[in-house]
Amino acid sequence: MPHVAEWKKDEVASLKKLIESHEVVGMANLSDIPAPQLQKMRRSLKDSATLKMSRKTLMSLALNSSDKENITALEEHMDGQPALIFTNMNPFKLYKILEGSKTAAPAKAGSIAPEDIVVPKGDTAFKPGPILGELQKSGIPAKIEKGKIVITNDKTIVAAGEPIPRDVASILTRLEIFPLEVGIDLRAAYEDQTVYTSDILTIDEEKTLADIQKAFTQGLNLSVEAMIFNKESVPVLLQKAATQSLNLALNAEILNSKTRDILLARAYAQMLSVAAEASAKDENAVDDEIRE
Amino acid sequence: MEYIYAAMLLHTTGQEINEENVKKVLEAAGSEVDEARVKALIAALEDVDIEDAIQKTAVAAPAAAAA
Amino acid sequence: MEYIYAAMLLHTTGQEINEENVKKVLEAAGSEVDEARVKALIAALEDVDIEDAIQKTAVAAPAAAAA
Amino acid sequence: MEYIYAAMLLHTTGQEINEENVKKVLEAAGSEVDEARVKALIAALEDVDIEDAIQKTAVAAPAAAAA
Amino acid sequence: MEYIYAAMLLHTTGQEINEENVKKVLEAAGSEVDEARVKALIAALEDVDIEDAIQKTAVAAPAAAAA
Amino acid sequence: MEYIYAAMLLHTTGQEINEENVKKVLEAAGSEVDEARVKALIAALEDVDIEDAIQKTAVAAPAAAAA
Amino acid sequence: MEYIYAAMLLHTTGQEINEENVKKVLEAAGSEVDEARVKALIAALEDVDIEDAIQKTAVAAPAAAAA
Repeated sequence: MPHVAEWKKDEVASLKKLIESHEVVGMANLSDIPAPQLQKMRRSLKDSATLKMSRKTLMSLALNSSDKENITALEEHMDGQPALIFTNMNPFKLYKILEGSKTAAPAKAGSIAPEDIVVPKGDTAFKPGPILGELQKSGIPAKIEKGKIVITNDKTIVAAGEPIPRDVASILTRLEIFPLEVGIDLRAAYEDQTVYTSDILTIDEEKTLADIQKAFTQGLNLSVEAMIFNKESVPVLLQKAATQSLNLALNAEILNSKTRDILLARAYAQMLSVAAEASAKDENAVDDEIRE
Repeated sequence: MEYIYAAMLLHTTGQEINEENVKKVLEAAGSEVDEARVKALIAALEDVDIEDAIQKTAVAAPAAAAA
Repeated sequence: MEYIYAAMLLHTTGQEINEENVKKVLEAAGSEVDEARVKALIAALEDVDIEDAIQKTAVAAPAAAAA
Repeated sequence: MEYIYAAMLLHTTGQEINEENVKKVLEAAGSEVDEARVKALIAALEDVDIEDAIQKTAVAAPAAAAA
Repeated sequence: MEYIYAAMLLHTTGQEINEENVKKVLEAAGSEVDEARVKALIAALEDVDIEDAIQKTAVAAPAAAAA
Repeated sequence: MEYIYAAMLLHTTGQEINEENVKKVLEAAGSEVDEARVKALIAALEDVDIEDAIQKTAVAAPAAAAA
Repeated sequence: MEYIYAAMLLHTTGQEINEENVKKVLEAAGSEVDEARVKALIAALEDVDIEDAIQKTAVAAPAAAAA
């Protein structure tokens, strides 16, 4: 590298050192993150990850100089304002942490909607005025009601994946709807010869939770069905046995301490029922005690 | 209520619910029998499906009731 | 249910629920009496306040009957 | 409920529910056996389809109680 | 279910639910006893309160009936 | 439940649920393996359609029966 | 589900649910292990209280049955 400035050589060397000394190297996009927020995120990551912004060429040089097999594949994921992240934690966990630290941000003209942007029905803070026309022009169903501008129906104003038009962006901000997310956007992460892209790194925690419950239920079902005794299946089997026993005792009218009251009450209830029907025909058919 | 129980008893044992039988049961239970009431009951029960009335009742277990 | 009806009948007429009385009632109702079941009935009812048992348990009855 | 449990046990193992077997099971479980109750149990079960009686819910819903 | 009934029987008669007793009851009921299953049952019952499990039934069963 | 989970794991990976495999899985999971329980597990699962059994709701069973 | 089963197995035996252990169990079950899925599982489980999730299931089930 004959004409490369010294500081650039130093930066490549320092990046290379970070690459070699961490198990996981991530490629992130820092576009649109306001400086104070970035400071805050950097600080919160301090113990678990190191974030380095640099020029694309220098990052490429560092990746290419690394001995780590296949790590240059990260170059394909340099988007926007790229940065490298170095950590020893599980890349999935890194992704989860970064996603979790994202915050809502106002719409920007031309930004792609990450999901459907919906203007919910209900009151607005606006008094009647020209804004009504602006809302209507953007396709938001609005009218004046009791001296206020009210949105009459939920309206999907920008579909997921579509760019946000300029006038819509301004309306959304005035409605205090912040549809964008800003934060460190991990595009890909390298670990042990493999580059995981963000779609793979996405964890569905709810599904995991549901799967755990499913596994437990299946295990319990199988245990009960196959009569395999463990501390989960035995209570269910005991309940089953107790229910069946109680059913048998009651249906066979066998009196014991458990069935006695129920059977007596049943006789009484049956008597009342017959009495009610008899007295409906002729009230003299039953005595005063029942008529009360 | 004893009149009704007597009728239900006869129903369960499969005996006819008539004056004679109801009186016999009531007397066995030490009851003084009111002939008019027996007559009224038997007439009224003629149009009642006892089995049906019995089936309609439901009793909750004490534990369940307490729940 | 005839054994239980017999007991309830005796309870209603204020007679003692003992072997002799239960048998008398059941026989009057034309039932073939099983001595063992009578004994079991008496034994099961020995310490029971019938009025109490009915009250405690019968919450569902009128509702169900009305349903 | 031990008499019932004994009956259920015999039913499950496919043994006949008779006096001898019920007593044998109860004694093995360390229970003092009351002959009359065993006899009453057998008599009560005589006319009952156990498989059926086990499945038929005999107690009513608390919902009814609440109604 | 015979293993479960054996345990419930012992629980009701107040006997200890151990290998020996469970086997004794099962054998009295004419069952061929699988030692491993007895062991598994006893191990499982160490963490289970039988009374509690049975009590829950009284509540759950009628509710089930309402379904 | 570790024996069950081991069996379900083998079922899912398409391996045979036999003594050797169950033991291998349990040992890999750091479990002290009780040979008798493994044998009991395999015997119990022999006649069971696992796919079917894991779907059958065990707890709701009484409800289904009552319905 | 094999990754979940492996995790549940480790949870039950009280072993740590980490990459090494999950892989060991899956391999013992004859499964070809996908490292990425193991890593994803571990990351997903980090914030999940398995015991809690199970308890909620156990409670939900009878409640559902009762519904």
